[in-house]
Amino acid sequence: MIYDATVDGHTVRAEVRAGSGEGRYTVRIDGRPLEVDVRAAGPHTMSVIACGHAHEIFLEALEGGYRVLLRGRVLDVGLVEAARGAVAARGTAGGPARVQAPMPGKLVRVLVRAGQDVGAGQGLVVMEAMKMENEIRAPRAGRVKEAPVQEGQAVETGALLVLLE
Amino acid sequence: MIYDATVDGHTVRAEVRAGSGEGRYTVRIDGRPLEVDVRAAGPHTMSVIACGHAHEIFLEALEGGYRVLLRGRVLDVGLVEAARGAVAARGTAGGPARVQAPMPGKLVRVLVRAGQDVGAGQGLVVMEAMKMENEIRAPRAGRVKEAPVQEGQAVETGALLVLLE
Amino acid sequence: MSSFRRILIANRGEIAVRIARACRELDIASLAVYSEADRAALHVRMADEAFAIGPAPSRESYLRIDRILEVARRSGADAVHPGYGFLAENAAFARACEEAGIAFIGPRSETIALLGEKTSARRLAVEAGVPVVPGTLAPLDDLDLLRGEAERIGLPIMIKAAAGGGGKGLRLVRDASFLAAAAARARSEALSAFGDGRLYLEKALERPRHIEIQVLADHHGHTVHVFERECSIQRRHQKVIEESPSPFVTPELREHMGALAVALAVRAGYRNAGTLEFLVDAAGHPYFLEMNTRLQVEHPVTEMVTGLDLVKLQIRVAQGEPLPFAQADLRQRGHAIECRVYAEDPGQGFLPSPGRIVVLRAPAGPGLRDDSGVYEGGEVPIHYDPLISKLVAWGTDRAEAIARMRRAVSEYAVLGITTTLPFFERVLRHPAFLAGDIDTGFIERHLDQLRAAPSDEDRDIAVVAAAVRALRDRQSARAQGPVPGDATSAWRARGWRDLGPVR
Amino acid sequence: MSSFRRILIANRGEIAVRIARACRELDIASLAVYSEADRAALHVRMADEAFAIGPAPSRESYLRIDRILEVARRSGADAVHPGYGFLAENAAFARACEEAGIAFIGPRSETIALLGEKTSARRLAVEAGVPVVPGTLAPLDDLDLLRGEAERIGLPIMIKAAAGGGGKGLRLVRDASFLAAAAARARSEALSAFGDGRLYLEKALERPRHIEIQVLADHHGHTVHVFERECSIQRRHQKVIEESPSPFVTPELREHMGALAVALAVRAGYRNAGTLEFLVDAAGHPYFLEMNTRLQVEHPVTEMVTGLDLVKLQIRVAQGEPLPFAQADLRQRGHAIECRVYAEDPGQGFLPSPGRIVVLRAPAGPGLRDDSGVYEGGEVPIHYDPLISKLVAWGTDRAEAIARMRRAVSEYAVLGITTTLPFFERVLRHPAFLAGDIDTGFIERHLDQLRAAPSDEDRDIAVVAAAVRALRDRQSARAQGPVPGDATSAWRARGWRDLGPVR
Repeated sequence: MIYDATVDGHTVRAEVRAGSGEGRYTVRIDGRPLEVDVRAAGPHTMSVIACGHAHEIFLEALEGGYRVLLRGRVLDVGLVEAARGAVAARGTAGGPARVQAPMPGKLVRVLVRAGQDVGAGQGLVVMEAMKMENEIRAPRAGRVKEAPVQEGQAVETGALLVLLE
Repeated sequence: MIYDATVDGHTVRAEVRAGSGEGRYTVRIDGRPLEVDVRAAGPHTMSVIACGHAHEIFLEALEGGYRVLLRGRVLDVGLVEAARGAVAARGTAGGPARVQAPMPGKLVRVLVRAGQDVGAGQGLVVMEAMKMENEIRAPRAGRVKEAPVQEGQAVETGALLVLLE
Repeated sequence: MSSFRRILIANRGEIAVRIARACRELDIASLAVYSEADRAALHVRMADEAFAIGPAPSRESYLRIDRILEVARRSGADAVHPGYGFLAENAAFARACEEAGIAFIGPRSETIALLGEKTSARRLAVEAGVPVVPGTLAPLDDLDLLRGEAERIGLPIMIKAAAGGGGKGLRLVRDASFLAAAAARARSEALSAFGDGRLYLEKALERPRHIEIQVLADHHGHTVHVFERECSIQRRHQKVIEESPSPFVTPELREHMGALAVALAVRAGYRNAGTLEFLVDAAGHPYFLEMNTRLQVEHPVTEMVTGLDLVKLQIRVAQGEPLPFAQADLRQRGHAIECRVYAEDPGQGFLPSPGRIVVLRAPAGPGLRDDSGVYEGGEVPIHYDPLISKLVAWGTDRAEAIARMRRAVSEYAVLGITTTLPFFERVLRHPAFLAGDIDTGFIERHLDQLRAAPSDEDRDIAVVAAAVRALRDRQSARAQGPVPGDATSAWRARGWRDLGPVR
Repeated sequence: MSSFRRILIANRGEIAVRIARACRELDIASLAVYSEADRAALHVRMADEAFAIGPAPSRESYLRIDRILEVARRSGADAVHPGYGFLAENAAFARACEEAGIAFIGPRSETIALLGEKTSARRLAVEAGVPVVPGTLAPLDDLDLLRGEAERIGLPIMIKAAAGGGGKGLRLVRDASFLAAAAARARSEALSAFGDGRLYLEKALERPRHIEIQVLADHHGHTVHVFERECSIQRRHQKVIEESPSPFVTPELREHMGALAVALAVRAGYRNAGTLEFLVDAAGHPYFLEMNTRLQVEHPVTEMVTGLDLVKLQIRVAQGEPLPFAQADLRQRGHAIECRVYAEDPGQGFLPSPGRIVVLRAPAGPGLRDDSGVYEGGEVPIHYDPLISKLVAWGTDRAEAIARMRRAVSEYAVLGITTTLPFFERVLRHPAFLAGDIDTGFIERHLDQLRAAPSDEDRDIAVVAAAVRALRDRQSARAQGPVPGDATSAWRARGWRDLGPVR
């Protein structure tokens, strides 16, 4: 299989093929071959030995990839089957910025309204979750296109709070 | 469902019925009703609250029942659906006694042969497993009917070592 | 002197588990209470008995004095341990226990009231000769008054909740134009957290250290201090790493602060365990901030350096036993560090990250202690504090404790929710932290360095692991016959938010 | 003085994990070796690097000096840590390391040879003025000679392997008619375990205590003892519970035994960590048994009462560093107890119980340490020692340590294999154990009481849990459509041996 793998903003081509012998694989990362010996140690755990180096890895399936835990370091790896075409461009660069609820909670204050100009870092809404009030701030400067939320409203993770243009 | 449940040599009739409300059950043990609130906390873990008393329970499925771990105490519970008839009589009382391999290992010595009389506790075979030699002894006095094993032979758990009559 | 047979634990999470463990070791029955969201929580599993007290929101369960007392009476509890948070510093709850003839494991209700109102605690300190941070000595309920006092004290200034604690209702103001907004936010948070929106002001010190002194007092007139805890590593005014001894505190300062703490506790007629929080400026001058009239979250660091079990001592003192030691018997041995493992995303300003824990593997081996309130497969509810565990490492010296904690963090695996563990991995390597050069602004100041990028090797191995796993999942999906949609549909577990929609 | 960068761990299981953790804390790369049965073992996951060394049987992997040294050379290891068991007391292995210029973390090969042959160790003790158990001072290879010596010494008698250790090749003989059979069995076991069938004899003392002294010696002429460990609770001549301090040892006896241990270590020119085992009779007279020239399984109890990290000290001493303390600096603090969690069935004479671990939940919280070598979902292979973990509890005194250990055992959940945990639950409640009235015959003497029947409430709750689970399994099986056979077929997991065929 060939995947386009995105991790920490870098996208590489990863070609994975089963080798001879239990748990043996060859993974080419942008052409560089890595011979690895992989053993599952439970539904979310694997032991990977690559060139003698031993890695204890925990994995969680995410939509479109995996979260990989490497001895205290967390890396999210997005995978797209290369056969299906190139990786979609990341949405945040130029276009509108969607500010979404990072967790479920209650909106205690909405600080902006449509049409208003905001600076980077300016507070947009205040959410209460887990007994704390958390201010959600603008990721960049821009004009509020939409703020389709109301004070007192309960929102789920990912709910659109403010659309900046 | 009605089960005949055998634990630590005692057999009781256990009738279990779902009650009203999530996790609520009524279990009658030989007619005595117990109202319990049961919540799974993983594939092998449950929390049982019975009359206010909280029990943290770990379970493992065995053939014909479950092993139940109750705060450091292990109880094996055999279950037979009562609809299928009475509990089978326990085999060890009067008839022949099957002495089986309690673990996989190698037989280093066979100490008895067919026809020989043995006393309770007398050594029958010596097995090597996990780097130790372990003597398997007679559960009761009797005559060796069969000893279908040879020195040097590797055996699996449950293999018949000696049949006493 | 009485001997408790049954203790009701009026709390949840890791601290309820901690108290249940102490009860089991003392052969005292532990009685848990739980909200509807917590029926399958670890603290319910670990207790001897458990009783439902209402719906998920704390106001309808863990903050319901009436319901908890009814359970205590009905179940025949001799005593109540309030833990921290919730009703732990609620004088009305302590009074209700006293009136019901059930021992409250903590100070008397009037002591809680006296010290819980932060401005009366400040006045008491002044009377006891304990220096306080310059600020207001009475609560303010009026914005104009507050503005006037702020001008008098001078910026930067801390706005604090008079009924406060735990970083709630607290705001730092550097610029006068933000004063009104910050005060409004603080009041709203304080009202929501404590049902009391009154505020007070303190001068914000430059790069202060937050150092606290643990005290213990019995009912026989003995009060001792059990040394200091350094709590300067904070985010959003809440502690995340604590240690003891403080790398900053000299034997002389330790003795001085200990004496101040004992003086204030004696003046307050304090009983049971309590903690005096101080800010210490760069010159080593301590200023009393407030007294927490309950067990602290970070009590394990003191336990690991002194060998004491503070929860058992709380119970024994509440039973009327005298403290089994004098000040001169107490010794610090080695060094302990605690990392608070929160269900929070440090990459998003420490926003809470509740959800189901898919993987949980705690570290083990020499010199470690993990006080957890969760389990693999369990849920971290949105309704409560996001602290899931306290990880503590002990070493013969600070360097060994840090090395051990690094090892521990590298072993600690949590997936399904986002935690502060990867953040600790980087704090524990930061040169300023290693040098002990820390103050309450540490995290904010070094935040960029604490978000270090992964190495090339880490990226490679992560890609290898993900690709091999994807191949295997695909193969096992095929082996099980046709799958609706495509192979990747099996991956769906929760939102993939960093990358956005990739297909 | 050199600084190791890479240490090869010539072992597996919990001790390999323990050593890897020490390496990680010292920032030294840990290099694991593994047999074919251990590719997915915990010690491989926890190491920085890992190398295959052969098939499952230890003779073809963990005992292969040539292969292990080849890996050490090829991977650039500076040093080898042998752990305990396998090659840890193999003088040829230590010599091969020395010759390859790779530091062996332990004493010199000639010291291992001198002390490893148990009769030469006994002669050395006699020379050093250390009392030994009456018996033979030379190995015996002839049954007639052995019979004659046994008559001279008098029954009861212990037959021991001259090359022995770990309870292997050891038999107690009370009746002369069993002497020949016991000697034959001991020789066969010794040959299989050590490749050396020579035996020696020791008078069996009446109700002796097994007490050992830990020593540490650097390369600069400093030798200290690190107090005693009480190891009297044994089954099949192998320790299962150890503690420190010993409830039997007075300060005078401690000092006396410590001085004897140091005298013998100095006479042997001992380097690194070692342990002198003594039998102590009811009158308090110690008799030297043997010296173990390596880390002991039970080293954590010493670590918990002294605060030392013995594995790190072993590494530091091997690097040429002087011991960082003198005898007078060492102190015991509180009390520690270790329970060895074995994959064994106490109900069947402690027979090994290998297999897949289905559930593993280790205890946590204050005062505990779990040094485990396994994980949930992992396999305990038939090929090696059945020790899966060492659980250690610390308390301010023996009573608190025992209470904590009881709490810990009640939290420890292992299913899939049978372990010694339920057995410990009962030992820890036995009045003789609580009173400290223990000797090496404790388990045998009290075995019936250590098999206490479950209470009525336990039986009820077990039936309730099993019945509800069966109902739920049945319902979820139905929900997933028709199942081949009947609903109970899903239960099959492994042999149900206690009940026999029930249907």
